Amino acid sequence: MLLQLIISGILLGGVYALTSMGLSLVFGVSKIVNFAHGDFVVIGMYSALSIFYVTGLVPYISWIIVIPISFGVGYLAYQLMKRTIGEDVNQIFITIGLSMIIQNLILMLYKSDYRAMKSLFDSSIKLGNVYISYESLLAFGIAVLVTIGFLWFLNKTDTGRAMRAVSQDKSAASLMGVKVEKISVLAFGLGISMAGLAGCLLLTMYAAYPTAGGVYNLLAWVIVVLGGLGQVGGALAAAFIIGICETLTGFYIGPDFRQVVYYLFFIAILIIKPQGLFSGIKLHKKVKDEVTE
Amino acid sequence: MKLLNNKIIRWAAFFLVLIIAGLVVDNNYYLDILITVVFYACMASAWNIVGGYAGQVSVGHVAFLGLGAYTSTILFLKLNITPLIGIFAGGIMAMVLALLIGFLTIRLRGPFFTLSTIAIAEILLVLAVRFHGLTGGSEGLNIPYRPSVYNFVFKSYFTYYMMFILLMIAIVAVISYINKSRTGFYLRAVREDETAASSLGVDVLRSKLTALLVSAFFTGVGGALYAQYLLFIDPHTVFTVSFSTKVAALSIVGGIGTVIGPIVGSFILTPLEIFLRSQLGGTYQGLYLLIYGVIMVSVILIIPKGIYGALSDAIKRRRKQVKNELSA
Amino acid sequence: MTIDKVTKEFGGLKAVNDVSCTVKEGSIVGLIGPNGSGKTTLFNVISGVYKPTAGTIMLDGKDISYLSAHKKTMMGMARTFQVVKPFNNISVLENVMVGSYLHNHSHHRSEEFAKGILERLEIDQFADEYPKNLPLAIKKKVEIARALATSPKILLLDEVMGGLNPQETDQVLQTIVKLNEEGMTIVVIEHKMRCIMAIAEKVIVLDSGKMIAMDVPEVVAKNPEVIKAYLGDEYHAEDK
Amino acid sequence: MLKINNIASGYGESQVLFDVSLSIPEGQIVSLVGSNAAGKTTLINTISGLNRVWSGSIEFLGEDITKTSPADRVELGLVQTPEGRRLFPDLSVKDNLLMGSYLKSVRGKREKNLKNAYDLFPRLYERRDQMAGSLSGGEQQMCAIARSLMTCPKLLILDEPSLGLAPILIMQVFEIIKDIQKENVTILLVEQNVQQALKLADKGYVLESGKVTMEGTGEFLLHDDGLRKAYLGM
Repeated sequence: MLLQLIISGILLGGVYALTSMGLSLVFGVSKIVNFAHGDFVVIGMYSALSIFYVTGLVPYISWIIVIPISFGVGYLAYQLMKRTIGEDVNQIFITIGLSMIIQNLILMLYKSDYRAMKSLFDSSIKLGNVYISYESLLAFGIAVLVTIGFLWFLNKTDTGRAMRAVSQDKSAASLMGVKVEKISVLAFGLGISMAGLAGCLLLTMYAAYPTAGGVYNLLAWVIVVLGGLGQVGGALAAAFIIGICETLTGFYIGPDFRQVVYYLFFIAILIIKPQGLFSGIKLHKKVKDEVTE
Repeated sequence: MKLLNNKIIRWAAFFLVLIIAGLVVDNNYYLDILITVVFYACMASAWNIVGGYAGQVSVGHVAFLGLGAYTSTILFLKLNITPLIGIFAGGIMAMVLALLIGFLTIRLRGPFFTLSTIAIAEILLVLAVRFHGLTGGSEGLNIPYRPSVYNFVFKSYFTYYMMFILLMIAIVAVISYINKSRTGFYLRAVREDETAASSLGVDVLRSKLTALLVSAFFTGVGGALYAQYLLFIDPHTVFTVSFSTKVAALSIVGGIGTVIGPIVGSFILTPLEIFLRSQLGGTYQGLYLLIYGVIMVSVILIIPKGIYGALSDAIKRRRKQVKNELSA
Repeated sequence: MTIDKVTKEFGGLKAVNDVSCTVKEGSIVGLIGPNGSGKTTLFNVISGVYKPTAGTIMLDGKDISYLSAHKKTMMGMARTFQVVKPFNNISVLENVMVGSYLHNHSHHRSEEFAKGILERLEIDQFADEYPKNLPLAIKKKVEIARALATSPKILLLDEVMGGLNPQETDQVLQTIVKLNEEGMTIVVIEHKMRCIMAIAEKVIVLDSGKMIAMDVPEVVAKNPEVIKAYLGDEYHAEDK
Repeated sequence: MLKINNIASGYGESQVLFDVSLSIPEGQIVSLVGSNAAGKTTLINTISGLNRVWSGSIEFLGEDITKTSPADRVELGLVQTPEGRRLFPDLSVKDNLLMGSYLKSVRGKREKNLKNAYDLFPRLYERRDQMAGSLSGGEQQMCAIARSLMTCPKLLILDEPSLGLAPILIMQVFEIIKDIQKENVTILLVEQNVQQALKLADKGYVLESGKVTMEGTGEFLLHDDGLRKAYLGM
């Protein structure tokens, strides 16, 4: 049973990794403290749901459509928020406001019911004692594929490299000819796209409901903090830890405690090792260029 | 001194008008609206002490509210201790929680403090559902309707109304006092620039902690009073994070970091909410919170200082202009 | 105040390297050095913004090396910042009152005290203004006033004359001299050599985190190592 | 090549530059010296567009660039190696260099430029996969200069390249600057190391309290007493 849980946890973690990488991008490159990240995940879920209702396309296919939708949503959200860049407190409030808007818009459109996709597959893969559902395997596969693609983009392309450069030093990047604003929007759009994709894939495992954003928001932050801000590798490892943590507590303690355990985990990390488990940037440090001469 | 007197008189007049309004109305439907408005004004003002003055944005304030409500209710139902005491016990329990949160997380930079407050509220929510032996689980707890002073249950809505007015007077008095005191100066300094503040002898952590404690106490007391008024509590009303965001929204819309701002916010938004809910509630679930969100986002983008902040700035500018014209 | 072998490292880089010096009570000491030589870092270590990596700082015979900034202020050390950090959304008077509350617990007394300081620095006419609306010279004075309001025994001034025009500079210079005459010990970081030469009893020169000279101004100005640090090597030699 | 006409500029409300004019002829090394806080960094940040011009104008290759964005100035061939090196610390040395050829117009020459950079600084080739933040001060300076060269600059502004370097490394850096000039790159050198900077320069400017107080050939300035005064207040 333990092995079963760990494997399910890893499969879940793959999808969570997408969410947190998106958040990391938004925070690191666009410098936006996004407290509505989970709601963008939920937008992804409901987009996939709507596509299914209208066209019958399942999430394994519709993610290709969900990504551009999410990118568009991200683009609009960025336009709204860009004026608050550099003001932490206003960013917190504006993203909380946005989260209220998204949650209640969904509530109005879809009511508060839990909506889940029916399983497409009636069997699952059996490996020894371990059962793996096709759903989670497929979702994991897509997540891994996109993650690899994203890492390739970040490391091997000029735009990806520029994103990393902007996250480290905006004005030095502009001295290289980088149009910082453009990169910033692009990173935000991509970050939200990844959240949307994650939502789309999550729909194959969990039901969607309007206020689920709160859970996914905290989840994404927990992973990012756990992994060390801006550390992609760390975030991946953290996502798997959280995924396993969730399946284990869900089974041994009770499903309602799934989140409590990683909230506790989160608070503990913030206190004990604020730079995250896998090093990185300190949580106390201000991201700010001081003008000195 | 003259100015201070002036201010006291102005506040006295304001509360008098509120009380008279309550007496005149004499209709439970409208009294309920008044009570709700005053209750939210209290909660927003209490939140403002830490969110506005100290610049520490908590979105988990509902934890204090819920803890206050549960403490007084459980004390009454299980041990038959009068809510008169329970209300203060609720406030004190909230302070204890604040102390714990403070010690653990107040060093954290803005967004991370905010996240940890959300996490704590969520944890309490789950715990409240889980320990149903004590809390009644998701079904919640009912306070029997047996009006008496000992039970702190009253027939007349006006009595409750007066309770909330008293709470508001207490909060306004404390905030006004803090505002003029050393702590108030220190809090504002901390909000503006922590490094500079500490170089002037301000103990940054202690100042923030003080703000959190005071704020938690009033929120806890408010929660306990609210439970007495509703005669019912359940985890999803008193531990839900959206309550905190609503309270924060009131302060922001009214004017963050001012005494009057949160009150202005509540007097504008709460009736609007009640109206919208009664008009559209059934058909468009969530519309009122949607409007809240839109108002909050627009205020931050258009008038970051909030309605009161923008107004008082305009008045100041006007006065200066007049003064300049006079001297010229 | 005595600084003994103070070192501050940032990720292996020694921003301040083994600096020792004594600041006599009632004196004015100048701290100079090229860009990036570690002056401000040294100030930050002394005033408690950073903790030293090694070494000790003594004030009045007490070890204050690891005290936090606000405790050092309580013990009589105040400072200003190179990039001014006024509290922008409260009035000038209230800015200064944050400082004066340290030793005056009642509102009335700290207000009086703060007003006195504003008058002394001749900025009392700005008492009700918000710093963000004021010119830099006034902001710098507000910052000095705020530090003075904590009734310090030793005052650390980080480039208070930077960005000021000659008249404003002279005003600030006079203020510093006056404060010193009243018995206050003052340490000044300054780029304008003219100012340092005019007021400092002793000058400490930092270069790449190391102290390369400490003496009276006239001697320091002729010190070949100092000239080298400022003008580049060989200058002195070739000049002859 | 670059002409600055009576510009004023500063940070926030504090004016740092007052009516500064200078011109940089093509192919020369021009040194800008002046004591701390004289406004040198402000001046070159204004030239590269990081800082807004309050009044006056900047012309580059005959074109008015007063309002051009920093990124577009790079595209025109006006490149700054900022003070304190400003590398991307968590990017590898190679990635830092590749950032230098971010612009589409120079991407074609990327391989060639990279090879040139490694030829000029063999040390960087050895360390190409290391994070830039882990390099020593001298290596970082080399990396910063190499990164700027990757942009195929026509005018290269070097801000305090000798800052924080050991004397032997300073000599090396100045040698490299000479080499760069031979490649037909015009150089504006901002230095505290007056002696070296003026020796190297075809032309020099002395900036004092935000104003140009002296200009002339490097040789002329080197032997002027006024310069000493500007520096040491004697």
